[in-house]
Amino acid sequence: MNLLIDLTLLLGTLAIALTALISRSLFRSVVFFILLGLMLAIGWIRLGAPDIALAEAAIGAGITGVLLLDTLGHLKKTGNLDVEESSPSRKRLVLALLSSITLVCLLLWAIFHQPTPAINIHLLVAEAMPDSGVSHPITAVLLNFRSYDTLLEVGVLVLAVLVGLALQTDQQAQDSLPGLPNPLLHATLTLLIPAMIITSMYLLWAGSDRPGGAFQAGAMLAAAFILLHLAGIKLSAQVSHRMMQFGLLLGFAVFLIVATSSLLGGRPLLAYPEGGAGALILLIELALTLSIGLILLSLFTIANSPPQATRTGGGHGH
Amino acid sequence: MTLLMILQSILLISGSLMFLVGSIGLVRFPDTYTRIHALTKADNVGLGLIVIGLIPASFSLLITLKLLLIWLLVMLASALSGHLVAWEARAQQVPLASLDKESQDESTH
Amino acid sequence: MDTNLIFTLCGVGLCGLGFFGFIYHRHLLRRLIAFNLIGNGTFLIMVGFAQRGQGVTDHVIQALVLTGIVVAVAATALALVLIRRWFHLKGSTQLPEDETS
Amino acid sequence: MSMIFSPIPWLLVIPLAGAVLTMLIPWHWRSPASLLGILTQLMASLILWYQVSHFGPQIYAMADWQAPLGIALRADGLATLFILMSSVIASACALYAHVYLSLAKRANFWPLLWFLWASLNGIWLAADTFNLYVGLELLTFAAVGLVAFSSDERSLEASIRYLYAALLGSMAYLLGVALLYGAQGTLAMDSLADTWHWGPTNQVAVTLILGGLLLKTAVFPLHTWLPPAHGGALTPVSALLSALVIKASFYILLRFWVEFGIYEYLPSLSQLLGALGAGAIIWGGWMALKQTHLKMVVAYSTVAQIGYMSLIFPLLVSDSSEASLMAYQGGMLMLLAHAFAKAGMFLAAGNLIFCTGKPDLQSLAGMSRYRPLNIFAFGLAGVSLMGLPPSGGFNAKWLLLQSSFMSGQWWWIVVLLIGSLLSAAYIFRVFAYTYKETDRGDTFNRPHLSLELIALGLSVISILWAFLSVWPLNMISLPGPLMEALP
Repeated sequence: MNLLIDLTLLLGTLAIALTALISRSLFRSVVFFILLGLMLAIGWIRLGAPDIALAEAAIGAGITGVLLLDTLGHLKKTGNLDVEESSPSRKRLVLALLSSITLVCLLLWAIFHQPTPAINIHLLVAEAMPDSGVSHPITAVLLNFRSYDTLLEVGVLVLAVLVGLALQTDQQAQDSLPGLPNPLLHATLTLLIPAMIITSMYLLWAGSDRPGGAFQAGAMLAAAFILLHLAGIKLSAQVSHRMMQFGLLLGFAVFLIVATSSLLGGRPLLAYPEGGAGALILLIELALTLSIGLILLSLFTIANSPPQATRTGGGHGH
Repeated sequence: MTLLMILQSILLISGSLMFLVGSIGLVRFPDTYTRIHALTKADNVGLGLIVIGLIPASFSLLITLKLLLIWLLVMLASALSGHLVAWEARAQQVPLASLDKESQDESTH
Repeated sequence: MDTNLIFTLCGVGLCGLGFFGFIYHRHLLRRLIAFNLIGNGTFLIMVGFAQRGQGVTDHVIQALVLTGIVVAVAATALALVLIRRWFHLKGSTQLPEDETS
Repeated sequence: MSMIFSPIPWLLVIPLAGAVLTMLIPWHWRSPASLLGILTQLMASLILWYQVSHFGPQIYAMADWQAPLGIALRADGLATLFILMSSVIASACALYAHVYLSLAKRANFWPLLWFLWASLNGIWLAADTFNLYVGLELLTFAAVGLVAFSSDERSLEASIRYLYAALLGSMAYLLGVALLYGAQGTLAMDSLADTWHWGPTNQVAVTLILGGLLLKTAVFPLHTWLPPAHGGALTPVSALLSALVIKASFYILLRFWVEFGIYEYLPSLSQLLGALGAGAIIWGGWMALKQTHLKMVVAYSTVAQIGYMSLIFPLLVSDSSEASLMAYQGGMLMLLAHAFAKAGMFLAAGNLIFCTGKPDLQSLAGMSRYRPLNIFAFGLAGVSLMGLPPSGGFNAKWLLLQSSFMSGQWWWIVVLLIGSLLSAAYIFRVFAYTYKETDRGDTFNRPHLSLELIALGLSVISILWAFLSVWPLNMISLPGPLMEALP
């Protein structure tokens, strides 16, 4: 029975991916790509990874999907959506086919000759869990055992926003989305937004002992922000630019400060003081949730606002 | 116990059927408005049947409440999104499909 | 055939499809979608393959995939910012052909 | 030694904090704060150098979790040398940018630079394959942001090309890491090396990692994204990219190659890499000869120089361990000399372009007379790139030549000689343009003296390696995981 479900998922996923790839209509491609994310979310559950399923549905399908759809809307508005593409040449087709077939064959060969791993890292995780300050192993890995990776990862997110902001030369860029003046939307949002924020906080809190955590909670928060944004309630208009920037950086800054403070206590970077791991992890996660929500919102609004005309005279370089 | 299981199966299967019917409607119906109709009806009823079918699987109050909450939220979301799509379609003056397709084709000739 | 193997194979398929699309297409958005397919495939292989080897649920690799998903969405967003600017400046959805390739 | 006195965490914390701070504080405070950061960064690098050369390599367990559960950082001689190199060059480029960019541009430049710096330091020190992936992505984003920075059409196109190539490269790398993890159950480089066993899985993983990193390093024929990106960016950015950023993926490749003993197991692959390097040397040199824009000449010269560094891979495979060691030293010295020479050359080229106001070679006429100091800087960097004595480039090529003789791989000697001729040709071609006379002398802009001095300083260092090359060679030969894995 389970095998049947798995095989259905396998075939469904591949069929959807193929459609997303070769569909003539770009809109259909994007919709099928979002669908793929949802299928994969079920797949992650089957793989025993509910955390990834949550993240995939919220971030992989949700946020990425919104970003892609929004770009499509932009293309449509500027009349670029159905521009006749110069169809790829035959040479390209042959090259693409050959290289992807080679890749698949190599991977299959590698996968069917898998040796037994010499190191069982899950034993090490189980052994270290009591000292980690949380009881959910994934949160322990993300924010304790391998917190350095997570710190850099948040850096990547901040950096993406930074590049977007740097390209958007005018800070008072007007938003191209007027917002929907729909009364039902606004009425429902008064219900939905609190529910989303509560869910987000629940996910955050749950992360210490079961699936959930800052990233899923942040994505949920971002979804709420984006919904508000689409309804015409712009967060950027409500708070000052500086507050916004502060919020964007809060998570990263708190993480960095906690990391460095352990240095001053004579411990290695990112090491929590004895017994304080749980509280500090929660503190970091709380700040991260807010920042990730704002970062994902900013990634959406930056892509959203029309780029400014190239400013000349900024620097005398070429 | 078996009776309950049969009941459960009926609920789950008919819920799934509702989804199937809704999907067929989504593909086959002629215009935006009727497609929304197919989609939201199937969503709400189909999910409802599945939720009811799942409740006896646990008999836990907490899980029952969670399932009902999911149903409620999905209904809210689907009602809202259905409304928004229709609203936007009206704003963009997407035409209604004529009931009698042939006659319209002839009249335009 | 266990679940881990099936989803590893699913990941291989996604990687293959995505790689094909990434080379074949010239439309920047389509190539971005293809990149995301490769990404999703890679994540499936990461978890499926590792858990197949270990024989148990591997939380370390799952945490890494979470990191990977977040990095992938950041990459997608960054690419979209650049692509949109490119549309805006050039009115084109693809890059000019390389003279060298 | 107590952990608190180790500069390793500070090498990461300072640039990351610098990035956050320079995003938050008002525009006109960003430069002073950054200059302060640069100073502390230089100091931390020097302290690390002192500690490593006196007390041997350091291992730093992040968050107090030992690898393979946690992430370790390693500072061996090679990593320390790279940290010093990137600190000096990044500082020079930062100072240059401080003078070169307007206040508004500078405001956004600083946080990008700090992220770039953090990711570079992170990569030099990393000892964990997944950590390297995150570091590479951070590096890519910062570099793409810096390329797109001038936000005109050309740089935008270059940045998109760069981003797509880099994303594909890192994904291939990640796929390889996934296979390695599945096969061995660990991500830490040291425990991977300990439990390494050559099976199909590892071979495919190595192939993927190799392909991804070659794409990111822009090794011929995967180099097409590099010239527009490096030639189209703002001058200090071009210098950073050519001198440091491409070295990051090369460095990772080298570590994999030696520490996992890939060169022993797959000698034919080494020859293939060498062949690609030879292709890069000849093709890059040839393309540099054909360019009409000054910065494109310099960018294609980078393609060629990457070729020289790739020769290290076949030359490591040798019966005599002396030849291998010489190849390793020659390759690293080449990398070091190139980093300084290329940074100096890009900055000098940027000054010349600023002077004439036009990017093409034709407009360089009169520059030898009008900007002799700057032409001198360009020339010194050129001497090192051509490999004429005395220069770091010459010593490096000499070591590579000797290594080829000793290991009997004479065909690389031919390549080295052709490459030198080609680089001489494209550099003298630039000179020929500058010696032409012109009457537009009074329309030239005048760059700030410090801009010329920075370019000159970097070029002089690339020459100085001729006399000081013992020092970096001793440094990289300090005991460490890489040295122990050498034959």
